[in-house]
Amino acid sequence: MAAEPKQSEIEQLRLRERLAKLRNLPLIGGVSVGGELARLERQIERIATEPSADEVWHSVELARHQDRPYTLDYVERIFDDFVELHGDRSFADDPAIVAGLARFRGRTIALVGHQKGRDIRERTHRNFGMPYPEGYRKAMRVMELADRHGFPVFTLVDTPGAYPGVAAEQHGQGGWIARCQLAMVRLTVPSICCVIGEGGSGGAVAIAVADRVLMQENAIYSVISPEGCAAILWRDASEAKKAAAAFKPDARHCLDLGVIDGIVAEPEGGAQLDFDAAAALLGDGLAAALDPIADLDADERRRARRARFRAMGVFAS
Amino acid sequence: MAAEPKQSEIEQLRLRERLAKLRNLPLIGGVSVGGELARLERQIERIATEPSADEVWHSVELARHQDRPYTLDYVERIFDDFVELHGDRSFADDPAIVAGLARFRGRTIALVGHQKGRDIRERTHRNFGMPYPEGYRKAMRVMELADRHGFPVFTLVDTPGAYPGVAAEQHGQGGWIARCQLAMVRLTVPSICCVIGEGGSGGAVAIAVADRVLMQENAIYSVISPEGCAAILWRDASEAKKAAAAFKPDARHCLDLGVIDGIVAEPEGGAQLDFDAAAALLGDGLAAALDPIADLDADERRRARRARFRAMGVFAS
Amino acid sequence: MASHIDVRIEDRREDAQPPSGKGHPNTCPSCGSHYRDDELEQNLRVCPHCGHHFPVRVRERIAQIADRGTFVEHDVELRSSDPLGFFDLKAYTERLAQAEQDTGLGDAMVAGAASIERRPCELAVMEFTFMGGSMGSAVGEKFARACERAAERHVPLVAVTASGGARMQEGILSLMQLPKTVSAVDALREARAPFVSVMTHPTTAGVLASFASLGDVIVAEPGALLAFTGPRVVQQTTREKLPDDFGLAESNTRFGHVDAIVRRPDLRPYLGRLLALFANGS
Amino acid sequence: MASHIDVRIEDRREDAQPPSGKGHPNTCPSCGSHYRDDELEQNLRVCPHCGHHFPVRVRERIAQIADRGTFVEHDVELRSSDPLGFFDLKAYTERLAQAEQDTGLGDAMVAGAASIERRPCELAVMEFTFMGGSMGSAVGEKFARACERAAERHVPLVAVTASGGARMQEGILSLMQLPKTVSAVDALREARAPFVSVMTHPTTAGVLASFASLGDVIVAEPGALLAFTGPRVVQQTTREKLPDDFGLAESNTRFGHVDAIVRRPDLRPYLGRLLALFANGS
Ligand SMILES: [Zn+2]
Ligand SMILES: [Zn+2]
Repeated sequence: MAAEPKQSEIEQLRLRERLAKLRNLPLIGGVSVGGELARLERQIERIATEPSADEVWHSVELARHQDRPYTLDYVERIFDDFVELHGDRSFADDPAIVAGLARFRGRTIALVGHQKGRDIRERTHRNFGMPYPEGYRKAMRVMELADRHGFPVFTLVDTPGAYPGVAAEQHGQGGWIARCQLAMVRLTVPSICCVIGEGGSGGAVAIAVADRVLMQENAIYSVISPEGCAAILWRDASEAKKAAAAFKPDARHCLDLGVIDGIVAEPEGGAQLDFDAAAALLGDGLAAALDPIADLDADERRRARRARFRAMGVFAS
Repeated sequence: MAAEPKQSEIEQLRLRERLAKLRNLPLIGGVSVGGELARLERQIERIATEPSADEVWHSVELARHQDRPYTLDYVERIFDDFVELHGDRSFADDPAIVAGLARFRGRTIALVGHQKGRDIRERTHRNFGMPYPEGYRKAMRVMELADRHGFPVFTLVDTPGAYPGVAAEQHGQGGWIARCQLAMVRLTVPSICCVIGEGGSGGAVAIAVADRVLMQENAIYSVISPEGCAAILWRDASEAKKAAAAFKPDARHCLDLGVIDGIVAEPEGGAQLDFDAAAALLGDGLAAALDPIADLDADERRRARRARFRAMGVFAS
Repeated sequence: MASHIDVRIEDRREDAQPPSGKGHPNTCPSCGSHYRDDELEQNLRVCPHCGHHFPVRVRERIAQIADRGTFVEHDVELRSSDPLGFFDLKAYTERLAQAEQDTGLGDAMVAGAASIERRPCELAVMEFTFMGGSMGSAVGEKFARACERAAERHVPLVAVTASGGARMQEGILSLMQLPKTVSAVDALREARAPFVSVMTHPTTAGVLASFASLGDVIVAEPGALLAFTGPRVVQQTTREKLPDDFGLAESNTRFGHVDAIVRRPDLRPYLGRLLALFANGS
Repeated sequence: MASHIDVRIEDRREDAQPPSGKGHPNTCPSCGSHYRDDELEQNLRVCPHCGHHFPVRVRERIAQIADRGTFVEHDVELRSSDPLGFFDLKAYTERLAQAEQDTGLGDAMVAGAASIERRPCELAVMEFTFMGGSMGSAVGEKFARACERAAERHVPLVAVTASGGARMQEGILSLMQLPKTVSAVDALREARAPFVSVMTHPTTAGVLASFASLGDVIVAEPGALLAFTGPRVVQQTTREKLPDDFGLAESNTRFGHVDAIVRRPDLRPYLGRLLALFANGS
């Protein structure tokens, strides 16, 4: 909490750090997608340049694209022997969050992720990926199971947010979002989160308190939807694009702000164009994030995780 | 698991052990009720004699007596500064279980107990002391709070049993009774339970997995109600008295079977005749049970508790 | 669905055989198809016509899920005593002897070491026809010892339950089998050994309210009644019309209490997959 | 009851003053009684006629619950930066400056050491009139430091919340104040320091979904709106008629989320009793 350097110095420092990070992210080197290095170099260039308002809005559109791969699309491509676990042991099984055990490159892991629906029927069933308190409880239960057995926890974030409904409120969703975060802070096993689509507010952060937090190139992570922000601050929901440009929910800006640790590249044009390639890149990204922390001392890792989130924010004093 | 001695030897051994226990129970010495030693000696004699079928049935009647003191009657007489805590953080506050923090002879403790109602309205409100899953969750929450802060846990058991209703089943009461027991097994703080009225089956044992388990002289503790047992085995609920004599839910027999660690004396004629005296005896009993284990190593005490319950049962092999 | 739930668990714990007038045990209560015993056995006692899951006796269950020839039973000689000298219309000792004669088992649980799809584990399987699968001191002790062997060998424990609840002929000691088996699971957890609970029809009362609900993973067979209180008592108490699937595995899954319903033919590969996952973790 | 819930939290975070046409701030919205400011202050801003709890500014709140003269403020100079260079209809820096000028506060939380009924503690109190009590980097940091001081001194932390949620002008960093404050509570718990959360009107969104819900004990003022999503948005989404007491402290208590509703005149003795209990434990 020493006095901070001037804003311009910070900017330069950050730019350098960020570029170093980008160059070092093994997934962006992307060997697993078959040596298309030239394309990936272009991608690095693209990501390395501060996005314009149009580019930010393009991310918003891609993050919500109806053909974008969802959690289970990645699960079937990245993991083996997925066994889905159901239910919060109290009240329901929330289909907006999927959870289970699986094998990832030879090691057993626990997976928790939001799940949107592909067609109208599944969308309704999955509540558009908006969890009820039951979903957070299921997530906590499976993470605690993983903790007991030493399985790393992967979480995939893709939700417009917590469900703004009467029963969700009555069943205490505020409290359960808080408790789910606390459960993640306390895990003794390693945890990796990747935002793969919409990282919408409390419903997203509930399962995003991990040792390493990644975002896919075209994912967004934000405290409110662009439309919601526009409605409140501009008093006009149609100003969403302006709002998005102002609060910068794209991966590049989240990396700059120290909120995430790395960006996972997507196939050119977006993950919706090539599920297999997107999954290969995501798999590499998860592995690259997990490997360096997998064998750390559990207490140290936990303390480092807590310190990571303790340090969030920019202020002067 | 060595070969067991013959039944007759066991009987004699048990009788001697039991008498020794009775003589040593400080509460039965009862200094706190003002030196009425002669009466208390008679009481010891009475307890020391194996109860007849009539006496067992008398206990059943007294345990369920409508004027018997309930948990909150004891709380106001035994504890200071009781702060009741409410709610399971999920779904409801179950009035059939009360929980809170209080001061007991200079030390802060957590209290969890079943609560029956005194008049028709309160009885309905308290559901006759029959918990829903919400009640076990509240109990677990307050016990975990106590665990975090090093407060000993007292539980007072007085329930006909878990509530046999549709919602209680749907909300998973079997699982919550199991998890509440597990939470008690895992506590790092000392725990004392006393059955103060009806110790009815799963609803009772859910909060009875303590380091020391006591029963009041006229309390009962049983796997099924006498009426239920009679209906099943005699196919006639009116044979309840016969059933009670056969399955022996009274304190004396529970002590003999090693299920409880001590009997807390009641005022002559039963606790319902003198709440203050009953509370004084119960307070002494709780203190006498807590003091020897309060300062043990937490891990050791936990292991001893687990071993205590691990050892329950009589079998041959 | 409701037609093939036995709503009378509560008053037939001691009856090993279905009451007369209820149809032949090899007649499907759901669709009425009738089978020879070897047909049923070959189909894992699942009705080929409608998928109804018939009850499975303990030895057959073990043969269904354990790798052939790997099961080694433990604690064969373990028996419940009669600590209360319990006598209702018959002496408890007499009932025990009768049950042993009828089933060829010492009590309502068989436990031992086995492997499932080449993964070593401990198995604890309950037998409903032994006094309604009720849990007394012998069942509790067998389960606790199975936990201890699993912890010691650091292998998973797989329990298959079928029980009407605690054995009331052992009085309060039968209730004490709840915290006893819960304590055993706690020790198992401390040793980081996995525990998979397979609930079959019916898993109720004291068994549901103790170890069966504490599996790291809980699976159920289709149509199994999984309830703390059986439908008859709930009905009598509340006077409500119960939902058609009251207490069934399907309803329990909807309410979040069960990880998955696994059909019997899928059970062995499912367990194999789970055990492989657990084996890789540490 | 519903009449005095402000259902418009969502769109007036930035408005410190009640909108015109909504009646004088000293007129009781529940019963219409009107009071002089000193009358209200003397009554702890509770309507003597009907018991309605008026909002309390942070300095007055501290005076109400802390022992006179014991409060020592920390982190007075701490200010939010403007990491995004956020500009909507106005620049964020301008809004911050305006709020500071209006309230005399550096941000929406005041924190420091105090004693309550002679029990030492740390106090963290939110100010709703500072940009709707929204939580940005300054609030998160102040809360985290208050946790750290409480842990270090091994005294309880008492938080009094009033918030419209995260401060969206700080974008994703405002969302990060949720895990930040949750992490701070985890450190507090590790140090075994108690945490009492007092929720006042309104405690919503990001504050409800983080530290406010993690108190060892959670109490609420009567009539306070405690909801993750405010009634207006829920109504728009579900198109249902909301229950009259939707999201109120009373409803939260019924649903098990709050330990007790404590009337303002009882708050100080209640906290004193709790703090004494916590002090005796270790
Ligand atoms: Zn059939
Ligand atoms: Zn008024």
